Amino acid sequence: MTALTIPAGMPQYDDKPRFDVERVRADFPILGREVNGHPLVYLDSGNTSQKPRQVIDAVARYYAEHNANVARSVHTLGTESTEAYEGARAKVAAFIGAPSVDEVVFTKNATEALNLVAHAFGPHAQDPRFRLGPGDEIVISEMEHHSNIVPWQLLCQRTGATLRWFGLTESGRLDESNLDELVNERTKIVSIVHMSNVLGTVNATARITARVREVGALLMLDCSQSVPHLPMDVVDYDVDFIAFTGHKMLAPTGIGVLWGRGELLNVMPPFLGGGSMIETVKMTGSTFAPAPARFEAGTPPIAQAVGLGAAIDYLNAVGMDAVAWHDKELTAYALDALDTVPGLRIYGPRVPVGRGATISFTLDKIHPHDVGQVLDSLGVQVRVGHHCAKPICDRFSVPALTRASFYLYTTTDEVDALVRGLDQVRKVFA
Amino acid sequence: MTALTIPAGMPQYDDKPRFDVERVRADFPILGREVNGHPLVYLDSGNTSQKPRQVIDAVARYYAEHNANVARSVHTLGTESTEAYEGARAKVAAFIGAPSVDEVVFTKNATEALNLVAHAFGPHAQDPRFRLGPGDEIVISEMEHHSNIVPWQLLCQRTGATLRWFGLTESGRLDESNLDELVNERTKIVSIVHMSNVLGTVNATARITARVREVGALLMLDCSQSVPHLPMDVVDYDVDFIAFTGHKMLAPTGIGVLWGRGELLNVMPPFLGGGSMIETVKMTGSTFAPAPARFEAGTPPIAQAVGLGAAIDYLNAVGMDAVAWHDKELTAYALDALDTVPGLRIYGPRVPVGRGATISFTLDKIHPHDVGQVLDSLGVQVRVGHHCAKPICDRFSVPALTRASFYLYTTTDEVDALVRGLDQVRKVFA
Amino acid sequence: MQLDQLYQEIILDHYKRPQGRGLREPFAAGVHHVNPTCGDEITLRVALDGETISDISYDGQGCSISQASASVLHELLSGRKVDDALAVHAAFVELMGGKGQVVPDEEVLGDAVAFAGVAKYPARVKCALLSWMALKDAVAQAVALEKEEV
Amino acid sequence: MQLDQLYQEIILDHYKRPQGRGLREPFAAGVHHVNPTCGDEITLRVALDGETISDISYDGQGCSISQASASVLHELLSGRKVDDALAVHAAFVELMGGKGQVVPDEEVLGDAVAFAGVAKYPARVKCALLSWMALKDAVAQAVALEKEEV
Ligand SMILES: Cc1ncc(COP(=O)(O)O)c(C=O)c1O
Ligand SMILES: Cc1ncc(COP(=O)(O)O)c(C=O)c1O
Repeated sequence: MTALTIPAGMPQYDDKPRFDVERVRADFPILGREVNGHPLVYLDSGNTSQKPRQVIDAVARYYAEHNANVARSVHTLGTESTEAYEGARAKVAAFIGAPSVDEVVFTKNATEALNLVAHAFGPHAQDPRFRLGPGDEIVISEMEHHSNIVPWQLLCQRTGATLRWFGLTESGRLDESNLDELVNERTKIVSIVHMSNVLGTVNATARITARVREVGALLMLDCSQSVPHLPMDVVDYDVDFIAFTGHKMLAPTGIGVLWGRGELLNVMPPFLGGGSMIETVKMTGSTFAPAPARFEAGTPPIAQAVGLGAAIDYLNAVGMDAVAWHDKELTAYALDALDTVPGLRIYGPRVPVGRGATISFTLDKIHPHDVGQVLDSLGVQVRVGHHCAKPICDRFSVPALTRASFYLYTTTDEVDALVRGLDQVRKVFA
Repeated sequence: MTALTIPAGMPQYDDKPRFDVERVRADFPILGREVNGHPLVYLDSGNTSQKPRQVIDAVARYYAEHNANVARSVHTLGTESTEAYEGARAKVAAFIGAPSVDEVVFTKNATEALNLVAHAFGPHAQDPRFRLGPGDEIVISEMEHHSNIVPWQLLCQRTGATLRWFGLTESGRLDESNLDELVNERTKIVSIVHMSNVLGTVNATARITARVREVGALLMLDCSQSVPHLPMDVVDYDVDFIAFTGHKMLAPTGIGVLWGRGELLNVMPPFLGGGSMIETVKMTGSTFAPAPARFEAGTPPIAQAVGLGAAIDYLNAVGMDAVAWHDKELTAYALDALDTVPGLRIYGPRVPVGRGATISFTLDKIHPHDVGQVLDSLGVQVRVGHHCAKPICDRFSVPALTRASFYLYTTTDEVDALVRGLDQVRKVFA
Repeated sequence: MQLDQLYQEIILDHYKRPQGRGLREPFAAGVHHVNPTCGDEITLRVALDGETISDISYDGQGCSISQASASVLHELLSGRKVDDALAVHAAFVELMGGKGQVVPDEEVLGDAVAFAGVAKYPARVKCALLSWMALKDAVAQAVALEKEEV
Repeated sequence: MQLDQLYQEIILDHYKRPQGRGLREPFAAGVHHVNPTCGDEITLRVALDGETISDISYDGQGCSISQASASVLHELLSGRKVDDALAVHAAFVELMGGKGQVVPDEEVLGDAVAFAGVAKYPARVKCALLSWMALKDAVAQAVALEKEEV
């Protein structure tokens, strides 16, 4: 397998931040287990990541030592819990370069974060930027996860607005050729994925951002796949909202994040109503707290936020630059390795540039379910199916795909195990 | 302090199911800690409960051994996770006597469950029972938690429907004197709390249910406080929906439950849109899965569901009858004990009948914040403030209340510590 | 688990050489079923001749299990009396729901006994059942239509 | 933590015998602030005389900390130049946000130094700040109104 060659004058491999993968692996208890008599080869991190001991312990310790409800008590446990929860918010804010902690809203997952923003739009919105009705347009793309499609479809149904989308090129990149027509004066918001969970494509957003600013629309990025894998700075990116999800970045299930510019969050109407999001409640009417509290109705995922904080500590200790570089090396290796498998076709960019550590493919005419099943019998865990992104399958006229996705604990040995497994698949279905 | 006397002919104390409180306490690691140099006396279980080792471990074990995303993979970890998650659903269904597991929807908390039902109503609902507009009425009560007020206020704002409510009697019970006028042909849904988180009142629902059925409305119970403390059978209760929340019943934060009659859930429109709640997605429109999947968009709180399952196992092992009886004995003891404190006034039923183990009170003119602060200095953790139920404070013309709330690990010694603490409070503010 | 418990020769055989595939006319009722978790699809038609299912024709896409299962279904139930077919159907559903604990009766199930191993793979049970659920739906519609016409 | 660090004698004193309580006329601007987590409320008015805050009058309900803090505020800032008052205000906010690490300057803060202990109780900081935030709001409004009139 060939190595990636970097032209002279560019930063060379040795300049790149590195970490010891084996030491990282030792932190993940699950990586020691066997599946069907083989060592576990977990290549489904794009679906959900595994959790290091540090995160598992942080959650257990929270319950065993500090557990209480937040923002409601003067007692010591309540104060400790509130500090732990708000401390996690501060860690998230720092991790994505948010100018203010108050711009970080905790949700249950990325999906809720996307729905929350969609629900801010409507015919009666106070702020004109969120006023939406017939004639107005929302722009997404053909490479979105269902969670960044369905909320906008439902919104268009409620309001009569029109949903439009970027198409995809053959190599699985956003087709921006009609950008100026697609994003226009009628556009209220453009919401696109930062890194595709199927194709691996990392979308360059600069041209889109420029056009969005030109027409006065808003820009949201679905960063569910990118924030876990790439350094992120929301100010640098010049976006208005981003959504991401804890379980894909070493953290517990049950927690997601909406980041939004404070000025926007504070003109958005409440979404879920209930405890903690109010200023005052009378039977005859209520007033609401400023963001982020306004959008955190009811008891929040406290222990899960604490776990997310621990996950961010872990990622920071490894270094997000090093994570990104590990991903890139592994992807280069895997693209090369998969190229050697007869009958294998990759969907998405075939060069390790402008893409992340997620590779989807078909193998001959063998159905991905069967591919996945044989791989599983060898301990190799990949995802198969439509990956919650059916329009991509439609776009490329495939019923389903097999996907291998990597993370900081993935090794080249595991990529080799995948390749060997695919040989076995071909034998069974020869 | 006097004991409760049971008239001859009624079941006597000795007939009651019991458990060993000290053995239960040994399962809760946090109960071994100190606060401000005193043993922790946790009297804030109505706010959130503590967690037994069995629940903490079940969550940690899930992450360390089985973690994967659910309902999306053919691989072994995915299958194990799906079985753990769906197994938890089955435990919940059995715990509340649900006729079908498909009637159990996992949410992030009780608040989301209440909002989900509120969002099913609207002017264009396909099923007439959910069609709501000007002239239609929704009935709640003055003893609701904000989470069962604000969603209905927001719904009325969206639709032009009218919000009405039951008043309260002086002793903190529902005033049903105007039931027939309040619940009438215009009523679409009655949503009331089963057990008040402030007054402790357990509402007898039979008359209300009868009237609701007579006028063809729907009935929802907010069981956030009751399901953790009392045996529940949704068929016996003849309700349409109930909501409750994991963290108040020994389970993790980040998980709640909506139970609804299957026939209703399946005519309700989706709420949050995204992965896992769809049947098929095209850019031009989508169709949706049947309940419960329809209402579980995105990656659900998997580990938290597993923790809830472990909590239910724990409660079943102790026995819900025994939990309820423990609550009743403790409440009787505490009502008597608090009666000895000069200047203390209880809000809510003053007899241990038709009420749960939650007692709210004022002490002279001392502000609850100050009461709570002095108690905290002695290790006693109570909640102070409006308890997310401001209308109750308005009803009884108090700015705030102090609340002690008990659970299966609470002892009479802890009630004594509270009473001693209140003496101290009076000394500081004499 | 042993992979060949799942991928019995019979299953691979039906997958590679499906029986009765293709949509045919005439038919009494046709349905389209989807497995939303994996995207497998089937279009299935039944033709009735009095009390007998005279043909089961189908087309679809999916994994070896779902395709082989449709082929076996065609072979096993075409030409059978409706009541008989539904009895076999019930036996197959029981087998699939049995988590590998149900011993299949080869007399009743024929080639479909090969799916016994699938029952141990919860994620694949839906694949095996896709065409069978479609059949049940189609037969119910066809019978109902026939009654209306009488 | 020591309870009497929080409940300094000075605080209990102001709580039991509040200074300047009650709403008075005339006033340049009045505001109503609420602490949503605990329900404490304050209505506060400021009267201006040129550059001077000639009166701070208030009414409200809340705990000893919030009530004593309003009383201290009245005593400390009534009759002060707006700029002076805002400087004291800034020192108090800094003290409260200091988590117990900021050493208060008694010259500047007077009786308000007694609140140093409150800074160690995050849940109570908002109580101490309630009237101070209201004052800042009211002064800003009053000054703005005065400018408009000119
Ligand atoms: C009666 C009642 N309803 C609803 C809730 C809301 O529960 P959660 O905060 O878990 O959504 C609570 C608890 O805070 C409650 O006591
Ligand atoms: C690109 C993308 N967007 C959104 C989501 C939804 O995240 P969640 O399921 O945690 O809400 C995912 C993951 O499933 C994803 O990959």
